[in-house]
Amino acid sequence: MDIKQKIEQANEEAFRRLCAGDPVLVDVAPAGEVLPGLKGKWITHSGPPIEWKRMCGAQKGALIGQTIYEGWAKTPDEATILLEKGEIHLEPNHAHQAVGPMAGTISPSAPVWVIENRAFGNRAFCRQVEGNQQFGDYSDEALKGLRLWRDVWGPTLQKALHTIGGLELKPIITRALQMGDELHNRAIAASSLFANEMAMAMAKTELAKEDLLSTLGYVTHHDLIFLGLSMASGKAIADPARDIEYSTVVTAMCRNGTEFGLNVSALGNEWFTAPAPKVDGLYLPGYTADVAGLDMGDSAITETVGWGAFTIGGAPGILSLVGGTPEEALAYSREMRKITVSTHPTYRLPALGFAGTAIGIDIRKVVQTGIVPIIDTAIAHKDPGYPKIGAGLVRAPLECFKKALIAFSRKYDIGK
Amino acid sequence: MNNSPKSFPRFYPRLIGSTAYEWLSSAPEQGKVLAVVTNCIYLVNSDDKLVWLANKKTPLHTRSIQLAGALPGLVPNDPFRIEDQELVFPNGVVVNPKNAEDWRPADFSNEHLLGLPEIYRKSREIYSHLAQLQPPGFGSFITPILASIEDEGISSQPQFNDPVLQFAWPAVHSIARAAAAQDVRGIYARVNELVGLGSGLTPSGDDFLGGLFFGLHILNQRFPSQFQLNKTEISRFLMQIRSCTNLISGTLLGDLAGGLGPAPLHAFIQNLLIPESQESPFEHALALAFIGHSTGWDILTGLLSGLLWTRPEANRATHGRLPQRVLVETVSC
Amino acid sequence: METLVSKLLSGPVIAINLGLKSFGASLEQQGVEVVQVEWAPPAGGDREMMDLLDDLL
Amino acid sequence: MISGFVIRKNQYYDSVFLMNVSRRMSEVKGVLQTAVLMGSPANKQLLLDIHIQDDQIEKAQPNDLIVAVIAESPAIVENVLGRLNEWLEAIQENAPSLSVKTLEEGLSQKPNANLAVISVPGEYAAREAKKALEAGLNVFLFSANVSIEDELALKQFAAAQGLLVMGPDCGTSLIGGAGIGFANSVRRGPVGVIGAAGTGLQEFTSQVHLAGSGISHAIGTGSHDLSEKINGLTTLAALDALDADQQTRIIAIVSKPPAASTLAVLFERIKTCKKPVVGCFLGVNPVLLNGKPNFQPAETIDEAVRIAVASVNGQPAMPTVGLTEEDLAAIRMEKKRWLPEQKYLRGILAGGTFCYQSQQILRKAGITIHSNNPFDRKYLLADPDRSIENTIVDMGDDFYTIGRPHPMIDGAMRKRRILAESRDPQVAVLYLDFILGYNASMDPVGEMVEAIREAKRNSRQRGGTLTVVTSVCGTEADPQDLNLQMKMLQEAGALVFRSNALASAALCELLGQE
Repeated sequence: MDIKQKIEQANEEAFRRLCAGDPVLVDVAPAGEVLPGLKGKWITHSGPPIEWKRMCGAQKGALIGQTIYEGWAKTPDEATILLEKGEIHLEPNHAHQAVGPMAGTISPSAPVWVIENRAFGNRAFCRQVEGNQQFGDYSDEALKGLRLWRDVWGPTLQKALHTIGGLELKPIITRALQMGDELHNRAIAASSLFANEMAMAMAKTELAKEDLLSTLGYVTHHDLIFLGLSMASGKAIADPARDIEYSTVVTAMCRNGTEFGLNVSALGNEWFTAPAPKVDGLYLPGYTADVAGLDMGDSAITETVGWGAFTIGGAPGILSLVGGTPEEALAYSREMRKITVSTHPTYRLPALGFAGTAIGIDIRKVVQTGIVPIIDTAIAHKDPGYPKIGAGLVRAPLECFKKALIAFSRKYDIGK
Repeated sequence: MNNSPKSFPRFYPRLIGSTAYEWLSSAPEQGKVLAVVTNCIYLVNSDDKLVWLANKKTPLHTRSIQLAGALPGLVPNDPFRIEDQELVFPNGVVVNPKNAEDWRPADFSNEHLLGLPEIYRKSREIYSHLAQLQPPGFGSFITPILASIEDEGISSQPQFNDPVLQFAWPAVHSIARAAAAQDVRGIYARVNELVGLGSGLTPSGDDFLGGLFFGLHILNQRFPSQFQLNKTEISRFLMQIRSCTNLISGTLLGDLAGGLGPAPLHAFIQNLLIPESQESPFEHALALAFIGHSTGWDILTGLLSGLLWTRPEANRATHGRLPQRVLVETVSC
Repeated sequence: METLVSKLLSGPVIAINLGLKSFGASLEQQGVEVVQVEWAPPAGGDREMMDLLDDLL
Repeated sequence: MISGFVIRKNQYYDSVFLMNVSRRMSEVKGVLQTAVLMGSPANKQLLLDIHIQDDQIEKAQPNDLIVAVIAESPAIVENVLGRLNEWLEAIQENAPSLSVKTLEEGLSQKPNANLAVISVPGEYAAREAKKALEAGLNVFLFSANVSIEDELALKQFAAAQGLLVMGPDCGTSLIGGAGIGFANSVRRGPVGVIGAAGTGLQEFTSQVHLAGSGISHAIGTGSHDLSEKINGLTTLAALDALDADQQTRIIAIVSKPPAASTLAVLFERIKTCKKPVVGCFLGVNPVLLNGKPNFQPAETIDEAVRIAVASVNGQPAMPTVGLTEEDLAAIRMEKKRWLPEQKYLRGILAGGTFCYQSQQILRKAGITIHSNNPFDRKYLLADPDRSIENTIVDMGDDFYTIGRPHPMIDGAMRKRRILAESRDPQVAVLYLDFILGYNASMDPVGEMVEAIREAKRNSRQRGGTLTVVTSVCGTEADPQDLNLQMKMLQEAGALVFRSNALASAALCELLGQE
């Protein structure tokens, strides 16, 4: 068998594993109890590894907020000093089977969604999705949501989940994709389907009425609540595709606001990075592109498993958020088929004539065609202390894919 | 490229529909360009006979002359003449069919067919899938039609935002119920209300009726013993509606009623009627659905109404008399 | 013996056109089936990448 | 609630477009309802139902377009209907069609494809051609600047796979009636032809058509195929293919001089051909071509055509069709009007083969020709832009075409040269070729005719006359209108010939001593 055949076979296997993924929400539990390999004072963050000094404003802001939230510091200045001194251990989410939106910070007391991929038995975690602290806002107001999540919403959802013994997400995801979600910037259908399920679960659970009402209000009014679940599902689906010898399939894409990074199956946990790109998008009133930070967050895990901008053609509703026309959206979704191993047999889109979503990004095809994955995403401020300022579309930098291809050829002694 | 009028190229079509072929080979004739739309140029000769030049984005039809590439630059009212089977326009455009193949819908008259109850079941299944795609135009009627035919007692009075749909629904509803009751008079009672109704080049009403009569025509042709259709009544109806809609839409409607339509429609009906087709009828229905703005959907919905005729007797009895509305016998136009 | 050349000659020609659009257009004008490839240098013209891809894809 | 409407008599638009217009109208603030309908009775009833009523609407016909708006104020109605033209006339926005970017994708769209037509920049061309061959496609390789090593590798690979590589540097082929690259629209028929030069093939196929016969296939080989290094790999493959082809009854070869070793290989193969072979190897000493088994030599393309057509018709070749009495009379007239100092020919040609064939014919008549592509290195122009005595320039040469359009596509360069030559009082004859067909200029004569008139005027102002000889290569089925092209030349006072060989014969008459 020549190298090309070996690659094809390995990619088929990666594709099979990606498609077989069967995410089930099994728990909502404090990160300190479930994230593997961490102890003491730690915070994990989005994107490839990065030290405090090189972090972007929003990520710094989020870390400051997370430090105050944990009670390790009282003021932003105190928090900054701790972080600068390296007294808090910083690690990327991806190193601990976790993902987080935008700055993506997770700390020990923060509950995370716990997803189990029933097809392979692996677990993945994601923090709650909100619109303030994860964008770098560390004001007391911004931290309120984190505290409520820790003290009320998280524990309530946990109890309800235990009552029903977990929740299968594949049916929700399949339906939501047909209802116009792309599960990255638009998760409104999935969120309400999820809310339906959880409302019933909570009703079946013995709960203080106050907690029930508060959590019910949270779950039923949070259009993006499912993003945390789709991200954790994405991570749980993508991880089994790691470490397949000869496979050129991408197993993670993420950004920390400074760098864009990706992993490739055959190349294990090695990060291939390039400067994070600027997002092309629409801004909330009062903000412009001049104050925008660069691309940030682990949420590109959704594109890695074929959702997000890869299925934007089926989610025209998203366009009012990120700009563009329905025709362009369809064209994006079709274009992505040119760089993936194949299309998903189950996740199908009515708008594309029930064709499956493109899945299994192949770095060879990306470099060959120059077509890089498209990602739809939110935009954070370039400085710490602000909430979400906009949303838009961004392309992964080609450079990472080239670097990965070179590393691949070295590993297998190709060329020269 | 130089734009001087003397330098227009010749066009060599690849496929020519059988009707268009006859049109080209008939005695020397002349005519004019009737309309130029995105993927199609409609030509009409002195007898008001219609054919069109189309590119590959337009589905095949026995009236189409399919060019492999871009359409020539013609504008409405450009005259043409036919010389030695070549279409010659005064600005130098020449369409030369010398190497073209003749196209007509595939013949499946020798194929073994499903029984009517199976056809009914299969149609319902496909159409309930189709309805989930939130079809535009008369396609919005698929769900209420299916609901009102099978679920007894539900008096369907759905509301539509589009005034055209709101206006059309009572007639469509009544026609569908009449078809399901195998009541041919009931069908005719209200077709006049739909002729020429709706927006666009081929009004939705015409496409709906086209689909309806196409379905009836095919059923009559393939199940002559179980299904009688009075041909003269249909042709009388066609004569009557000629002046109630535009030439293009009226011609297409007439063709459909005679069992000729766009290629995906033929593929769809064929795969629907035969027991084990290689191809899924659903795929062909989708191909049909994407014709024009809502044209494909309108035809599909009309066809559904026609196919309701295959509903087994057992399900039919309870309907009894249909609500008769005032007959719109003739339309003043 | 039936070779790929003789199959071409017995026709019809079905072409993939890489490069000048007018070549594809003139074939279409003659009724030939053509796919127009909007060709751009692979890997953005990056020699090293092109060589790698030749081995890998 | 205010309503308004506009009626367009006898106007058809497609529905998708009308829906778009309707959507845009309804997006205007204050618009409550819109309708874009044909004036059928049912639609008029509908409008009545939504309270849009008017005599004009009642009179509207099913072929008329009615655009109606209901809005909150008269100003809005007026504004929306006022912008209708703009919307109706807007070029329809096409959904971005997803373009195919690689050969592989093209193949996935047409898995039954059998030919790749490649005209990408030379440095990438071999790579694409290799991929195409690996995928089982025959290749037409227009791209030039492919290294001879790459060419050899491609052709050897193709030979092993039973595939054909036409090119690199191949301008013309006709496969089963389909003209590829620069090709003329010719009748199908029994004559197969192989050629290393594009214009040579165009001339041959057009002449066969003109003679009433037709072409089975014309296979271009690219300009280096008969070099020593390539040794005729494509020519041999084409010979095999045409020999096996049912429709082909005679095979012609048109070429500039092959390498001596290659010519020997060719004759070896021709010997075993089941079909007769006629060859026109321009510039090869006829002695080398005589007496070869199964091979009839021809001195000119026209002669090769005559032999081929006669052979398939089962007749002996007709004697050379020369200039007619009429032609000769016209030539005498022209010569009479020259001033004593007018004695030279300037040929400004687009076709490389024509430049070569004219030189051959004129040399045989004892006339020396200078050229940028001369028969004999002795007569090489030091500066291609400066003519010497009798000169024929190949304006399709790299010198002129690197970074600029070929004169077959754009006449601008030739125009300037014609005018420059016309200012030389010693010039008596101007010779121009015009090549029609696919991908050539859509109006080659139209581009040049003003320059021809001005050149003649320049000469007249000096009291002489400039004789303009032209040859037109093409057929009446070409995308350009052949008859009109010839008529424009005649009206400009040019002598018009249907082949380069005939025009060259006229040049001999014009320049020869009485």
